[in-house]
Amino acid sequence: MLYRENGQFKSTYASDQQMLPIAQDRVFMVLLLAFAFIGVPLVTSDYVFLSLLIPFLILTLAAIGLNLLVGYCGQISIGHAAFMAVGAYAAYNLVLRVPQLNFLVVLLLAGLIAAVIGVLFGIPSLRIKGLYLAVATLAAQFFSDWMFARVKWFTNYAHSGSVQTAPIELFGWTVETPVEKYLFLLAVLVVFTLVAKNLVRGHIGREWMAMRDMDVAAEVIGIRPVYAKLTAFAVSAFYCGVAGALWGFVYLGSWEPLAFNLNLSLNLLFMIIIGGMGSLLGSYFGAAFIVALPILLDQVPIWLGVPISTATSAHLALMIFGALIVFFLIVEPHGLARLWAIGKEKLRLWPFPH
Amino acid sequence: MKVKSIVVAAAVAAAFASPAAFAQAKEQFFPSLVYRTGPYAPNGIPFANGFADYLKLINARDGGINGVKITFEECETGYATDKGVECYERLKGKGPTGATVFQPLSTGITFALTDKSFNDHIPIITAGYGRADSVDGTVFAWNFPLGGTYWDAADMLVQFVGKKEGGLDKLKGKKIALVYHDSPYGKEPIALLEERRKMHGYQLMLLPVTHPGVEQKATWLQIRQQRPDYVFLWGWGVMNSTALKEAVATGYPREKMYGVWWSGAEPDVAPVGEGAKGYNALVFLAPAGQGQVHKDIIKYVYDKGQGTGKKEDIGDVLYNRGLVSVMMAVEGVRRAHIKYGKRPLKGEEVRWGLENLAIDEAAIKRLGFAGFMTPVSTSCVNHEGDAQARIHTWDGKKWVVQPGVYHADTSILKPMIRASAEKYAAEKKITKRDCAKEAG
Amino acid sequence: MRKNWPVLALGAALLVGLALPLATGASSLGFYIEVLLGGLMTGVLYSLVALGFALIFKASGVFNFAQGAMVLFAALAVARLAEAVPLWLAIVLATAIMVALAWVIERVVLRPLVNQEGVTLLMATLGVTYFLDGFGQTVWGSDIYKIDLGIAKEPVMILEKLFEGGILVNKEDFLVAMVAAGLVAGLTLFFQKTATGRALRAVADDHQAAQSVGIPLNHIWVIIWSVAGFVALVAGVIWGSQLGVQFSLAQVALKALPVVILGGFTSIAGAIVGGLIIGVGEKMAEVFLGPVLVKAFDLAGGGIENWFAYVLALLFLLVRPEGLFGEKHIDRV
Amino acid sequence: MTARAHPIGGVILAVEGVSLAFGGVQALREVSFDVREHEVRAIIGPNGAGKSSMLNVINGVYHPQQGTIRYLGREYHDMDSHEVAASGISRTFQNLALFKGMTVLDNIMAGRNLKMRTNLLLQALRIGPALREELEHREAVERIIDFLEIQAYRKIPVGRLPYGLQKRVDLARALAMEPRLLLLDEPMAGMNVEEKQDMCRFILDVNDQFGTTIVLIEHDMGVVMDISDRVVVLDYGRKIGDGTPDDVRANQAVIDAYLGVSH
Repeated sequence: MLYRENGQFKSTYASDQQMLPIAQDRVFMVLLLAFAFIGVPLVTSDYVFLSLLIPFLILTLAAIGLNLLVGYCGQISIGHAAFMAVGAYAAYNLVLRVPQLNFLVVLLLAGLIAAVIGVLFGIPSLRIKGLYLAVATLAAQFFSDWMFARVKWFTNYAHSGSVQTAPIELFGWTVETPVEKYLFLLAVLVVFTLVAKNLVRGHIGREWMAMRDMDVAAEVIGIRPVYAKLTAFAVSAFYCGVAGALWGFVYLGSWEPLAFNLNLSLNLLFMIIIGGMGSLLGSYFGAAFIVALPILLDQVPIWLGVPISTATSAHLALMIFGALIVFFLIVEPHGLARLWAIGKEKLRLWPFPH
Repeated sequence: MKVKSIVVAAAVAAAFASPAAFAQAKEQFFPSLVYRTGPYAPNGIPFANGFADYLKLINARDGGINGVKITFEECETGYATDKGVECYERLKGKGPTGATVFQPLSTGITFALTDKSFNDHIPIITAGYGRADSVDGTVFAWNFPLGGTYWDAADMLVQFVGKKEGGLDKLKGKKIALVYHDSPYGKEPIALLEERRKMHGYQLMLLPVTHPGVEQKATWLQIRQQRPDYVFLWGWGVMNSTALKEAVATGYPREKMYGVWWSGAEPDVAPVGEGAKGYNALVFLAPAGQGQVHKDIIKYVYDKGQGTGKKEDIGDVLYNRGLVSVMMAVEGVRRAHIKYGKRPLKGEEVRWGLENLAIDEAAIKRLGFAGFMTPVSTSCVNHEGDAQARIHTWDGKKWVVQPGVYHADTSILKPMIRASAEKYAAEKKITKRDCAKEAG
Repeated sequence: MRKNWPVLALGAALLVGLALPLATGASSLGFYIEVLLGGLMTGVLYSLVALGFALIFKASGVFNFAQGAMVLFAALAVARLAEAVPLWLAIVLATAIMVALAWVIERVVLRPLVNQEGVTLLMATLGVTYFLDGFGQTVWGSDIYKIDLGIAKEPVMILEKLFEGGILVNKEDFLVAMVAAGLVAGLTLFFQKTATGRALRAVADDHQAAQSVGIPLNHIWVIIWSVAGFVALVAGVIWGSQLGVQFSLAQVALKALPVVILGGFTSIAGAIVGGLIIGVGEKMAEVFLGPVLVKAFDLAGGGIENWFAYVLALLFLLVRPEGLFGEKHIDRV
Repeated sequence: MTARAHPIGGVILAVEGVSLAFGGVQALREVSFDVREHEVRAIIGPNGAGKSSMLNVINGVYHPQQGTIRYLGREYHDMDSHEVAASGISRTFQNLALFKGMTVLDNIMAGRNLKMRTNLLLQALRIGPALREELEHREAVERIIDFLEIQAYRKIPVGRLPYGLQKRVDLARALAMEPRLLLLDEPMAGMNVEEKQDMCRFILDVNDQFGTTIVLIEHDMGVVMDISDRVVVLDYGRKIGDGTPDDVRANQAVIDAYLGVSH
């Protein structure tokens, strides 16, 4: 009986267009944020921060980026780790060569550089679509793998091809401990989620979705495919570029081009399939799922007292991933986010089932 | 009902995090980063088996290290850096005193962990791999490339071919090709080879091979065209056997091929069999074969049904390397017991042991490693010990160790290590240790 | 005709690129032919995997990402079974396993997804890929295994009189080429001469029409996936005998994607020709263009063959999206 | 019909000698006709006559091999459909082409895209002009929603609506563009009598209230004869008749075409 929208009438369009029109949702969101910013740091161990929460936050950001392109604009990409790589190396070189820059500026610039590259590789989307575009994005993937391994300037002539970064500094604050990293990333993610939400509920978002749902009709009502697709590529690559820079600086600290290989691209894709395409919330669910599943698979047998070998659990993880992807595509193409929505719907009717 | 769920929740929380729950146990925890899956599984499996078997042996035969029981847990990295980092974070807090020492068996993961060691104060042993510049203990306070780095290896190979030619000066105008795994691992030796090239005037061909290394046709066509006098092979996993197969297919003489010590194990040559005959590789610390320690392992571990792998694989090159790697870690703990007492130690305390290792011939014999190990002694400044290696040759069926021991030329390596370590310290903003002060 | 000029320009550029090493004297003719042969041999392997892709795409419109995983799975099955039984029996048994696998995939994955968009199906096969990778390694193990076809690997030198240094060839390579040719001939006969083959082609041309004249679609799909499974088996055995059977096999199979793009998704001839073009193209690029690039840009080594195929495919997509032999597709409103 | 609020004016669209072929199939052969301001112009013809192709040529989805289109006195060649849209032509589709994953409201709002101009950055932050613009257009869209009587379905994804309502949303989206020329491709196909009557009313209201010029394709002869001012008849890609409903009804070629007399 608690979760009801009865009696909450909207008298203006502005209030009707709020992000969370139902009052209970707003309260829930405030509580959730308070918990994330204050509660979590109080109760969580370093391990959970470093192995679960930090990668979760960064990958969510990247998944949102990919979701904007695939889930909202309908352009498939299986090479988005390439844009993360561009962001990471751009940030590395900016910090190295222009050390006086504030890290937030570095992040934005890294994102912008990734956006430019994203537009470049998005150009084929104007002529080709669907499966063909998948191959074009693969080209981006393999080309970036190669470029960052080969062109010495990008890695500052490091003899091993691996680059290191110092802990980031913001206005005199050194983001070093797991809690600090977590809080910083959480703040970044909240801001970027808000921005993404604004974009998808604004007119650019409608243009993207129109391209996705019916591209011919979209063009007929005046949407320029060039603009819609390339902005989607740009924004998507921007998000992934920022995520890549964070992945390098905050999570890895030192990395090589292999850190952004095809596997990462595929994982991002799985996140949005499992989480829910065309849903920001789904990006969260998907990232959480993909980060947590292999770890859980390692741990659960130990808790249950039936330790299985690491090899078996790794193979099992592959099989479960594979099976789940097929499962979700068949049973619930909108992923975990849709299941969540159904749950909420049920809650709205509870305790009366009809 | 409610009580039960609280208990479960507590158990879950404990499994995730808190080392405090086990604080009373007299145990030393050894994390084990392994790769038993993925493209490099064939190499990762024997190493991991050796690693685990030795720890089991210490418990079964000696009742632990000076009475402190060993516990260990494996974590699968798949040779991927991000998984490696996750494993590190997962395992670093386990056991009553946290992780003793990490041995990732991946140069890429080593690079990432090096970064974290400065905060976490847990040593990293990279016996025969990792960062070449981490020999310098004043900057790389937690890294221990015990027994040899890639710069050592490359230096030894150059010396070896120099000797074959009848003097290093005879290398002038010769052509050496480096066929390498395109990763930090494969790229490490380049700096040294370049340095030596400037000294001796040979030509250096760099031929990277992309992960995982099954595509080498073009590489070997280039070798066929350029006909280098020597090929140095810096591969890992399937890349090695593929290289040998392509060498066979392009008719490049195997006798002129020299592998680093990670390119000279059974899985590397076995798929090629007879075709690999004549191929040489460095062998450091542990060649193939069985000695006293293997007998003990069979007696105390395998005969009791506790073996990790298959009995017939005991004594493979990589198995033995796993044994030696973890043995040095165990000896580090044993050494540290002298200073801190016979109790579970923290990583920080283990470091002291690793910095004061003195594994001499007598100790090697006592430990059952006679013939599989050369003496290693370390200090605060030198985290490597003495690097030496031999060459072994595949005769079509087994590895045959050649006479002659090679040492890296420290007069060349030292300045390089210093320069590289300084650069790292500057990039990461690290304050160097003062070893003289710490000793006093 | 006017729309053909970009294709012609691209073709001409490639031909000029092919001729340059000889024209500039960067290579002797003998070596050039060796590179060419090397490229063709690699190309044959690509073609074999691409063939599986094209078959499935033609019949069911599915872009089967899992073809590489199927190659690995089949090769693992043969290698492990051959430890216990003679090789021929292992191949027969593995074929049966692949047919069973095809049946399961059709039942569990494809049938529920019928009439979905191509992209959805692609992602489903990605799922199948992961599943097969894990399943294959669980069932068969993750070590390196050998498939020994019993052919000497030592190369032979031929035509030494004609060219300086002679040309090095490998008997096994020739066998591979023969097997590939045989397979293609067999498939062509199968499609042209048998009732099932004709039904398959009918399905490929128009699903609904085929269904309306009583061709059971599900049945056909099982057959086509079985055939693709068999092609994967052949590719797996050949690759496995050359590279050793292990996990990385699945990854090389990704190269088949640019091949089908180049050749056209629905064309068997395209898969073959595309494979050869990509094989030759990337080897030529690596051997001749690589060193030039390295020198010009001070790169840390070549390795351009890693992306060459994809970038070539991408360029090709831009000038001729339907591929060399594919059918043109028109959007209807 | 009573006196019109917007009397029929001069020619705003002139199709001259348009031919279109797909591979070997000739969809249109040298078709010419014109459309006057404020009129309701129908295109009729048997199946496969080339009616939809004609609309697709007018709004730039297809580019004809021959002939010209002159709109508001300007000739256009190879114009893409989004440019045509920007010049004030909108349309609905025979087989619904709604954005299925979006709500009714968003579908119609998407029709306003040409009029929304704030840049990406402002939209991302949703401040000032971006927010104002969003509300302004929401009001305009609400007027259309009221006009077409679909208030109850605003927040429902269009995919879940019954067919007749989807057709209405399609019209709403086209109207949201405030077009000068509206192309309707079989707006009443598949509807029952009641729905057809509603749709007829809406079409006439649009023409009457906003003065929008309408070109429509329709199969239902009764409807065509009732609501259109002039009719073009196509058969096998050729124009076989053109004139007022009464003229066309009397045209022998048209009668033959509809009765299936062989050529």
